[in-house]
Amino acid sequence: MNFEIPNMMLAMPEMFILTMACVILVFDLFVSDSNRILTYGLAQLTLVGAFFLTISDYSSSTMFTFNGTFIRDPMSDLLKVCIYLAALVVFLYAKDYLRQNNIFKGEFYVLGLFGVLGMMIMISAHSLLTVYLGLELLSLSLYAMVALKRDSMMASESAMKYFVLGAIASGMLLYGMSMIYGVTGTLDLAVISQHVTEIKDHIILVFGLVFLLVGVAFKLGAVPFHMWVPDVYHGAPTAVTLYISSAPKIAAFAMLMRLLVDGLSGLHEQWQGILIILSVLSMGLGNIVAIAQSNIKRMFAYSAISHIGFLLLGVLTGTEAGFAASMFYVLVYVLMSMGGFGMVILLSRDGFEADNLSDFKGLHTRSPWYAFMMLILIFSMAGVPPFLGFWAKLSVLQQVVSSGLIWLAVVAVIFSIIGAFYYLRVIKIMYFDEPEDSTPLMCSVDMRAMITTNSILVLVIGLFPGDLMALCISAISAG
Amino acid sequence: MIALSDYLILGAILFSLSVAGIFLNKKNVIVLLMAIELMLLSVNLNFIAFSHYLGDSAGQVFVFFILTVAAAEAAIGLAILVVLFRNKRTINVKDLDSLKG
Amino acid sequence: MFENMENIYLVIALAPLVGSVIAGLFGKQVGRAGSHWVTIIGVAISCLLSMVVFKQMVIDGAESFNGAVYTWMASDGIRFEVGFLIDKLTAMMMVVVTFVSLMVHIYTIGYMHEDPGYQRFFSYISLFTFSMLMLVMSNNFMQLFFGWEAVGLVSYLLIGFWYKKETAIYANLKAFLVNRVGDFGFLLGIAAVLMYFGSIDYATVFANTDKVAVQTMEVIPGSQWSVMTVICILLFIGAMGKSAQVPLHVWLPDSMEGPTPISALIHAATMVTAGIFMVTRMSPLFELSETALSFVLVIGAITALFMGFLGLVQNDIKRVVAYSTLSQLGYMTVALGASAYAAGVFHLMTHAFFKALLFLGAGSVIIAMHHEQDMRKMGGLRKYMPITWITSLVGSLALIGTPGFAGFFSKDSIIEAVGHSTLAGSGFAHVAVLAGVFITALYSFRMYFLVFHGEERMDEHTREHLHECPKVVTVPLIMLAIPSVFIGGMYVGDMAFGDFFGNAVFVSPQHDVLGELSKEFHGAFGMMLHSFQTAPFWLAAAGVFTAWFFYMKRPDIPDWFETKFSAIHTLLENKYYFDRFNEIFFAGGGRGIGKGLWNFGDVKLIDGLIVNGSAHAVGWFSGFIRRVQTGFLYDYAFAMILGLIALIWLFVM
Amino acid sequence: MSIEQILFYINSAVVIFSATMVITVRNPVQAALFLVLTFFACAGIWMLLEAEFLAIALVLVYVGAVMVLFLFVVMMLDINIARMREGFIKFLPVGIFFAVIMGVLIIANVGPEYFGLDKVAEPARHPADYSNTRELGLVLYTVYVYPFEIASVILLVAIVAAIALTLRRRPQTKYQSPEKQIAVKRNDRVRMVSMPTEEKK
Amino acid sequence: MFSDWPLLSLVIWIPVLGGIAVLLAGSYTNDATSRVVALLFSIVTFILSIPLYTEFQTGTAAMQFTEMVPWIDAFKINYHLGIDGISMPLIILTTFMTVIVVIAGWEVIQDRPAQYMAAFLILAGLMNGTFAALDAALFYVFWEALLIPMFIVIGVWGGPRRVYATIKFFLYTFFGSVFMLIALLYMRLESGSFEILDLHQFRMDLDTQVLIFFAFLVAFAVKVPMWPVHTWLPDAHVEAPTGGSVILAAIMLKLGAYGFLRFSLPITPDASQHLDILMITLSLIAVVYIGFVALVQQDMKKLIAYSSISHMGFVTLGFFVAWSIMANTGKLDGAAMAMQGGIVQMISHGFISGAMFLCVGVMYDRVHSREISAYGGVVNTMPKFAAFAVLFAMANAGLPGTSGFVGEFMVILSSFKANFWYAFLAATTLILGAAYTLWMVKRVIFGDVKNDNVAKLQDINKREFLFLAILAVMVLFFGLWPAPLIDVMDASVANLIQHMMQSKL
Repeated sequence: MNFEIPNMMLAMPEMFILTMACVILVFDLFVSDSNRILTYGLAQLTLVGAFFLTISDYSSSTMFTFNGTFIRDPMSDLLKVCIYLAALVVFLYAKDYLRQNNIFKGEFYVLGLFGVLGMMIMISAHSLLTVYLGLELLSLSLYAMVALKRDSMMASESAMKYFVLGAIASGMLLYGMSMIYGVTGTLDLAVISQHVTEIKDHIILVFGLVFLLVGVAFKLGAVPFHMWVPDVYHGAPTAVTLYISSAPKIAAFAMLMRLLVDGLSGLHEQWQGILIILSVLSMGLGNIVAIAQSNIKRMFAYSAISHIGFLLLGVLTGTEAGFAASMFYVLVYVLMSMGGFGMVILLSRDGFEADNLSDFKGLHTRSPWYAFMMLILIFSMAGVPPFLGFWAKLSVLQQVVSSGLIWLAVVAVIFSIIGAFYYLRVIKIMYFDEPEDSTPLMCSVDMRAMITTNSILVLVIGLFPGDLMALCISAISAG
Repeated sequence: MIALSDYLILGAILFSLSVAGIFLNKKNVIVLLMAIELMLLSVNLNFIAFSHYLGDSAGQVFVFFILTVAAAEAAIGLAILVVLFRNKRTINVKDLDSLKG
Repeated sequence: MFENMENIYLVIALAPLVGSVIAGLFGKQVGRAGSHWVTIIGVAISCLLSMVVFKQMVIDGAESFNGAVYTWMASDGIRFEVGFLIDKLTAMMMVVVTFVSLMVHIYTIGYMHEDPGYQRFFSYISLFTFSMLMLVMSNNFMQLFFGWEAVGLVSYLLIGFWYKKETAIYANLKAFLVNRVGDFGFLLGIAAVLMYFGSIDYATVFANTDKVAVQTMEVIPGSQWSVMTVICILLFIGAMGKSAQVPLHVWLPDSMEGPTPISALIHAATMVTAGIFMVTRMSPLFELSETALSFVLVIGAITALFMGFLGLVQNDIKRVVAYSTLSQLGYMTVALGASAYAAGVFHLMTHAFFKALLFLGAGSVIIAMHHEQDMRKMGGLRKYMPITWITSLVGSLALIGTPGFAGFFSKDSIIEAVGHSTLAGSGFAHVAVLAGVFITALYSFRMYFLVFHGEERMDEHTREHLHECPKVVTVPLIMLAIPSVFIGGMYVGDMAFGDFFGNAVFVSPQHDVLGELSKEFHGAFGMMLHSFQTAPFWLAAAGVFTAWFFYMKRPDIPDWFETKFSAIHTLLENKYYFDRFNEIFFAGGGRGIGKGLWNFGDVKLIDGLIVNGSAHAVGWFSGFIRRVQTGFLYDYAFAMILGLIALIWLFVM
Repeated sequence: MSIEQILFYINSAVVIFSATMVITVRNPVQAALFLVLTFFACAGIWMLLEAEFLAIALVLVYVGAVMVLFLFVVMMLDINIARMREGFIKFLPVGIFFAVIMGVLIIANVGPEYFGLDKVAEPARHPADYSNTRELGLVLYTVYVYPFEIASVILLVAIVAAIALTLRRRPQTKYQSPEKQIAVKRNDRVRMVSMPTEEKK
Repeated sequence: MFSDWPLLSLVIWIPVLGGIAVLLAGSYTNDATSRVVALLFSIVTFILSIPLYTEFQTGTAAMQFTEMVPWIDAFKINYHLGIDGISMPLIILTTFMTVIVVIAGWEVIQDRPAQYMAAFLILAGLMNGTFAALDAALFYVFWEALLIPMFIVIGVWGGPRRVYATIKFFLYTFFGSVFMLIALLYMRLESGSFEILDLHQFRMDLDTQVLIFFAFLVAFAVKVPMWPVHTWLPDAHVEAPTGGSVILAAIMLKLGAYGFLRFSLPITPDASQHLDILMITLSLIAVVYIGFVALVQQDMKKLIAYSSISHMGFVTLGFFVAWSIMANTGKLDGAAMAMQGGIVQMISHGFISGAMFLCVGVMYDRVHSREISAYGGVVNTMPKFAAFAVLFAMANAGLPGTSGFVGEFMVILSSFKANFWYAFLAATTLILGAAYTLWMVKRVIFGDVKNDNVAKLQDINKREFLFLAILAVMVLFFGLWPAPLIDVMDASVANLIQHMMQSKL
């Protein structure tokens, strides 16, 4: 293998984030608890900086470097930008919560930024090795973040579960990678892709593929590899749940795309079948079990599972339009999910997690504006037009229908009807029930502005989803 | 003459043992962590075997990184374990059931 | 002055409406006197102009008028118009309606003068007049149906006029519903007309009868029915409802819960005759279906006879008159069935006068008796209220067909006509109408004797206050008594046996019983003379005698009959159990079906099993599946392994 | 049977045996030690596969560092060993059944049918002067510099995470602060309080 | 002067903006101001909708007042609006009823009136959008979106079982519409367009048509509602506040029927023909079965709700009877009348059911009971009200001279041409409709004063008189002269029928 001098410029955002994370790590040591806001500010600046770095060099074509282990294409740039934004919003929402729960520490931001770095690596990975390393970087950061609230029994329990299951999943992923490496003799996804088309007998590849998909499905939280999702969402501090539920989904989607599309598109027929099963199970289980939940974080967890089912619908079509639809879906989902958990954070007060559905009782009476924001988010999640969630569902369904899987579309919509029930229950609790506590919600201005922006975006992009969709399409088709 | 399949079968057995260890172990979290190490070992074995038979060093490089990651993973896993123990005074798998449903 | 007849017709129709609207909506503003004046003036204008029209049509022999007022709607190439067809039949009806209505308006001033709903009442009866005029003046089926339902509405409102009375609001609901059963058939009949004639204008329809007469349709798959028969029977079902023919007669006796003036106006003179009028109007259709005619004949005969029997056992003065009305309507229907349309309409007209008279007379009695209607508490009223007595006697004589009185000519024509009819069922009908004569005389004079003669059975207090009613009551009685006596003799030649109606009524030659009879007709006087040789006269006389004997001479005989033939008596008391049957079978059955469908269909099956059932199933399933999420790590790992195994199994093996 | 095969089978047997023991023994300390044994045997197998560097690394890094860490934690946490493994038996047959199914399924795919000698020939042995370490070293800092850097970040994360999670500043622990000790004034230590004299009753 | 105004956009967005304005007025000023703002916006909307009638070209079936802007290029969805003779009356009905509802809720809603009014304004805009949309996706967006305000209205201002009712309402409707979405997506895929008018021309084989027909059927049948997917309606009506019931009955039900006209019939004519017996059967079941069920209801609103289902049976009967007429008589005479009858019935039912619900609301506001048994002899204390109530009851029973008669009359007349028994069963509504309506009137309005509550009743005030009188005028006007209504739809209906008769196989 000949060595070539890598084009560092392509990895500029990654390097920037890494540098800044280290800077923050050191800087934080010299910051007293009362000035922790500086760490926060620096972390946000880092994200903003990375944002501008990425868009200043927004790629319109596909470029490789680091001997083909690193890819930069429009999809990667778009997803990275979204990840910065998601992380930015997450940090913002998390600030007050962290403070209230005594975990307003530099580590949160350092780990958060390392997580972002991990995601970026996953997104730009073009080798099994970098996929794996990016995934681990992200996962390890997440495990640590979940356990960050050290005195919380639930947090540590969920961290343990997350860790063990995550390790099993990455073990399986690795096993799958080893099989694919064994058959194709390379780790480079482009070469793998080439080999797959040349090899006649796919059975070992499919064997590897199954293991590989287990790992990806775990990361996404698709049934039956979803068991960590409710427990971790529930047990983790809400700020961390917020983090887990947002940007990592984008990264997981990217990983799915890199592995299946960039690497194993020759096995479309097989992975389509697997994804159909995962998708149907996810939509079914997620929507059905969510109904029985009384904890809103758990409910959102199951809701996330069902959304993942929908997300997979687009990918499994194996067409560019399908990928674009899924990409659209995942971005939309992240936006909605952040809003949802943002509301949960908003409702929580010092040391009190407002994560029971009943904590939302009479929100409409207490704070009509927030209730309305939540209403937008919830209806969007349920897929009711004109909110953004509808277009996400529409776009994937359209692709499913286009690829001739009408039965699957029917199954999907039936589950979404079941799903509508528990979303409606949230509305019911907010709007129709009497509040137990009539004090209006108090929160900082930036939080208030962000929540509002978040929800209004769900509405406004819902009214004009064309640009975002076009962006997704162009990102996929240019790559 | 040792066939590639021999190594792979050994890897498979190791993998299955680790899996069995995970879901048959109903007591101790620490054993779970060990089972995970076993699983990674089996993967490593696979990679090295393939690397050898393919005459390609990439597999070994991969193993190198897996070892690194596994070490880091062990560190974090044990750290979480310690946190868990401090909170619950137990690392019994059966006692990790406050989150369910 | 009367050049533009169309405007005259409009005025005739709208004048009562204007009165009604003013009295109804602005009753408070115009006051009690204001409302009776405005309505009476409205109806009086109509009445006068109707007479003018009558004169032009009948006496001057003007061409019949057929024209549209406005297009109600045009759909699918068919124009639905509101318009007038004025011919001799219409003109006659208009006069009858407006005249009786005017009398009733005047009479109401006295009858209702203490009632708090005075203005409302005037508004209603004026509205009724308008509706009835629209009905009779219509030139198409739709407007006919409009009027048909509108008079039903007013009837509903008026029967329930005293809305506090539970019986009244029961009766009005019943009346409306039973009428709706008739309308149900009527509407289907109209639909059939539209389907086969492609129009609902009388003129077009009647012009195309030949084409349709030969057509058949499948109502029950496999059997071809003559279209004309189906249409006629459906239309006649409507007539049965409105004209209270068995078995849709049940509403009429109950309708006596309303104030007496409306019993006279609506439930005796005009509205109930709408069915008769309608069948007459449709004579070009009915003539083409002997089946339908037989049907009409038999239904009419049953009504005429069996409703008469019921009059015998009633003690409520108004109910006796009501059953008498039923019976007389049966006579008219029989006439229609026998194709003696003219005789039927003739009877309609005479009946309108003398029956209104009888009702108003009864009302007068009721006023005097302080709204007591039970004949067993009356008697000897002759002395106290002479005008009422005389006019009632005139009415009764007219009713039983005493030669010379109006009823005689019309009724005798019918009986004769039936006797000459050759249709299936005409034999039965003939016997029935003959027997009916006796019965009619019996119950009429039973009532007469019980009320006006014999011992005074009322209580002291009532007796002391007994006196003749004021002029507003007696004048209409007298005004009605005059035609009750004379109108029969005046018009029998023209109407029953002459060509009074011209083109308005069509009788096919093979059915033309009146035409045959007219050959033997030699003037009204001749007819009277002839009558002494015929059965009806003697039957009537026998009836009067029996009544005198039973109720004046030997009052114990009826009691003896009651105990001896208690079964028959009970049957009659219960009106052949029609009400009971309807109550249980239709009303109860309807509610039962409703409850059943609701409880089992909606609540249990659709909502319970399917809708909430699936919701519960999902909920249960949710609760069940969530238990898979045990919280134990090894179970989670196990699930992952199972998933892995399953995927390998499915996709690799 | 060649010496390689003998070594392979012996090592394999040890690997399987010790791995089984890892997951079945009661005592986590024993389990950890069996894991060490597994690693050693595995390292032997890797030697057979000419991955000397990794074999050494496995022993050094894993046995030397990671396993010690494990033992350290096991000892530190003071786990009640007596209650180990109850409940292990209950679903054992089911568990074993699925574990076996799993193994069979995997072996069916990696067995001789696809990876036998007839499919994949054994490569020629490298000459004696071949350095596995050198070969890895050559690519590690060039071709794989990017993953290498990522790995470094992962380790950094592990450090940060481990510290963040386990480092406790115990509030009740008393630390000395020499500079404060030196700077202390008399008035900081002693406070003169004037009190009224108590009157006798 | 209006011809170059974007009238349709205005009648959609002015109320929506009005809703927002009312919300703002509610939070920054007092309730009284917000009511006035709401009334103002509703009236402005109504006034803006009038030119749709006055400037409407009656002779043509072409879409008028069209507006077309590309909306979402990525999905090829256009913001395409336009109306024909079928949708135009419905839009005016919507704007009209919104004014009524705002007036009706004036003093009655004391709890957060601004939000209440806003919900109805937004609802009105969305409903107008649904009727005016010429792009299927746009239609769907409006169609679904309007569930939200209604959901809130029933849930917040509803009765004791409002949660059950509103969730049932939402899920039922949602259930129906998602299948339509799939059908639309499929056709979008095959035809390459979401334009409704393009879909009208799109050819499909019979099996596909049948599947698509069923997908549409579920959506529209739920909304209409047709038996057996009607059970959400009684619950929703009973629990909804008066305004909610009015809008639900007057307009939302019409959306389903409108869907049949805009989608099912022209897009899948062969399937419609194939399955017309099914549709007729369901319609007749609705008329008869539901008529019986209505008879035994103890709750006035439930009774009216069932009566609505029964009346809507005429609408669907009128729409689907054309092929039977064709088969029976060999001619199309009557098909147009049936369809026009259905549409007239829609409009008329909008007025009448709205009025009936308002009447119940008037009584409910005073006594706080909807049970028939809680009343008796209302006429004694509320004579003016009783007059209106009886008028609307008569209209509900289909009395000639009221608008309730026209549609039923036309449908019965034309269904007779298809089959005697269709007309026979449909005509049973003459009896059943009168029975359940007037029996209720008898028990509630007539009779002696039954209890203290009734004795204490106050007759309607000026505000109540105003909206009841307006509705009474409308009911009588269209009963006495339906021609203006029918003239505007003539060309569109003829065109639709012609479309239905062309096989798309």
